[in-house]
Parts: sequence; structure tokens; C-alpha cells
Amino acid sequence: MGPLDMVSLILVVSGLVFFAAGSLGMLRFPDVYTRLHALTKADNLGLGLVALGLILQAGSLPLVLKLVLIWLLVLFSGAAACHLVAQRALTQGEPESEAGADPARQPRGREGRG
Amino acid sequence: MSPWQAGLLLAFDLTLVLTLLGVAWQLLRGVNLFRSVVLFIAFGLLLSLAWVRLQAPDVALAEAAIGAGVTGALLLVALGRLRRMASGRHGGEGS
Amino acid sequence: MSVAAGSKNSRRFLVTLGACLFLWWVLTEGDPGSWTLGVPLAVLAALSVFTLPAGRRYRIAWRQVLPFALSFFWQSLVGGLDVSRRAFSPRLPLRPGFIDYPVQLRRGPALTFFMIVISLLPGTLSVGLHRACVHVHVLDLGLDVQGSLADLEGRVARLFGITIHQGEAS
Amino acid sequence: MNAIWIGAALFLLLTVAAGMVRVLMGPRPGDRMLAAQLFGTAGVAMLLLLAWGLEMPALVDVALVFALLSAVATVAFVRQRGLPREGGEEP
Repeated sequence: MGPLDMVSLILVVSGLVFFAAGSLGMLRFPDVYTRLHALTKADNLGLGLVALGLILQAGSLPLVLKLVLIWLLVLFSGAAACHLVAQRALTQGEPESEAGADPARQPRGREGRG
Repeated sequence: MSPWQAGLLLAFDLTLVLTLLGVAWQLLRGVNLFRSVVLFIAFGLLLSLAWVRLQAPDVALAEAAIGAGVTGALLLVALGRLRRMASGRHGGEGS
Repeated sequence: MSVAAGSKNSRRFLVTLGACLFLWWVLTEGDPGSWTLGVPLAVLAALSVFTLPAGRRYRIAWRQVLPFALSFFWQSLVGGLDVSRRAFSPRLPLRPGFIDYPVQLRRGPALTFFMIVISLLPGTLSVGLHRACVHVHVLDLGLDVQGSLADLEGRVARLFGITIHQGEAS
Repeated sequence: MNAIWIGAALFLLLTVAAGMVRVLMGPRPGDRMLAAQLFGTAGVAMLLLLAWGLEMPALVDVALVFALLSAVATVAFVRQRGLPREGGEEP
């Protein structure tokens, strides 16, 4: 196992950690919006790291660009889809969510936990 | 193929089959139609992985495109239309 | 006038054709046998860009792409680390809430891009747009979100070659 | 090296199976839908890892289709009126 393999192994494993964080956040976070945070950020970063680790193993330039293209597609379609889901959740009620805008109130213990 | 690799592949296949069966069972068992549609989309994605393991990447491609993407969207549209029709007939609020 | 417009159009056509050919090269991983199909398809695609109704025009300051990409990658790494730390932490340190950010970008590609990038940055998620305010959901109300959003808006404006009045926001 | 990629794909499959709990529990339609979105992202990563682990380069193309189509269902979900609303628990 050469040093390049080592680096790509580290990248892939750290990507897996972010995927685990995304799933865990989706299970633990209290409402739709915070779960969307976990989904957009942790999972896209995890995919980016996995793709980067595999890019180091790719033999040719077009393959590298293809992996980058896949990552960018997932990144932007995922962000746009999450924006749409959040907008739908906001326009269709979810009345407690506005209460969270008041910093004095502790928005813990809201509905939908667990 | 190293024994490590064979073992990991076996574990992968078993997990995949168990998850597929579990999702299919939950999909058929539930009475909430929307939940079943979302489970169907997840089922399509997992089935596409199963085709990959059966050495058929072309079928996996078709399954991902048709099974998960397009059929999922069609089922969602059909479900929305059904609900609107039902609420219209019972004199509900409409759309 | 018309000659200038014609040469501008032909240059745009060549750039689009080049982009199509490049995309084909990437998708086929440089397989030399695929060009018999690829070249006619790329020409057709480039032609269709001109015959189909045009979308909103925008221009990108290409010199700004690399600095923007680098800061974007860094920020998205920070965002992923931040949300993972909160997910793994047993106390679940969240103070979620909504804020309104008064945006100066006009409606168009730049604003759409800005709202997508908001969702990928640490602790923020764009939810909607009312008049001139972006509705943003934040994970932690204690952070200086207004400042970092103003910073991001400035960078997006520079990427699209738009001047906005910095300093009014925040 | 191949065994490592397959192990990583197995790990991702396990995280997907854990995320399935969110689809089963809901409680709101948006929750279920975003869990399906998670499977799209994790599926792309799994396919890329399997492409190297099983030495099947064609899987990169399957991953590309996954990436293109994972948003289609979400957009259909958002655009469609008449689906269960976010406010209350659907029947």
C-alpha cells in the first residue's frame, strides 16, 4: 500500500464519518429544518470526500472530471431539493417553527422528537 | 479474490437482501399511502444496488432511472390527484 | 452593428460547441470510437441552445471562479464539521430559529445561486424569499450569521460581476 | 485495496438502513421525503465505491444517473398539491 493509497483511504474513511453523522443527525435532530441541515451539509461533504479519495485512484483525466461532475450535480440538486422541502414545510404550517425565531425561548423539547 | 473481500461481499449481500425484504414488507403492510410511495422510491434505489451485485449494471441503470426516479414521481402525482378528487367529492376545501 | 452581433453570436456558438464537446469527452471518458456519434450530437446541442428561447443572460467573472471555489470548499468543510459535531454530541447543542437577511442582489441567476450556496454553508439553510429578504433557517442563533451572509453575498456578486453596496447589510 | 472499498460500501448500506427508520417513523411527509433524498446521496457514494471495489467501471455511469434523478421525486413531491400536508399527521 503506497502513500497515495494511504491518503485516499483516509479521505474515504473521513467521508464515511460524515455520512454517519448525517444519518445520526437525521435520527436525532428535533424537526424538519435541522434534519435538512444535517442532510445538505454532512452528506454532501461525505460524498465529496469519498469522491476525492477515489479520484486519487482514477487512472485518467476524464474519469476524474466525471467524478467531479457527479459530485457537483449531487451538491446542487441536493441543495435545491432541500430548499424546496424546507419551503413546503414552512408554507404548509409547522406553526412552532416561528416561535424558534425568538432567541429568548429555548426551542428544546419541541414536537416530533424521537 | 481474498477471503476478506469474499466475506465483506457476503455481508454486503446479506444486508442488502434483509433491508430489501424489510422495506418491501413495510411498504405492503402500511396503510399510509404516502409512506408506501416513499418506501417504494427507497426500494427502487436498493433494488438497483441488487442488480449491481448480480453483475448487471445496465439493468441497474434502468432500475434507477425508471423504478426510483420516474415511477416514484408518477406515484406521487397520482396520489396527489387521488386525494384532491376525494376531497372535492366530499365537499372539502378543494385543492 | 449586425456584423458585430454576428461575430459575437458566432463566438458564442463556438464556445457552446466547445462546452458540449468537452462534456461528451468527459461522459465517454475519452473513448475515441464514440466521436462519430459525439460530434454530430454536440453540434445539434449547440444549435438547439440558439434556437430554443433564451433564458436569463448572465456573465461570470472567470477570474473570480478559483477564489470563490476555494472559499466555498473551505466553508463547506467547516459546515460539515459543525453539523457533525452537533450530531455526535450527546447534549445535542442546537438553538435553531429563523432570521431574515435583507438581500441586495436582484432576482435572477445570481440570487438563485446565492440561495443555493447558503444551504451548503455552516449553520444556514435558505427557506424562502419575501420581497427583498431571504428567509434563512439557522442552526445556532448565537452565531454571527448576518455578517457571514453579507460576506457571501459580496463574493457571489463579485463572481457574477455585479456591484452591490457593501456595508449596508449587516 | 478492493476489500476496503467494499467494506466502505457495506458501512454506507448500514447507515442507509439506519436512515430508513426516519422514513418509517416520519412524522411529517417532509421527513420521509428527505430521508429518500439521503438514500440518493449515499447511493451515489456506494455505487462509486463498488465501481472500484468490484472493478466495474460502468457503475460510474449508474452513479451519474442516480445523481441526475435523485431530485426528480423530491420536485414532484413539492410541486404536487393534495399530498398530505405538513401540519398534521396524515390518515
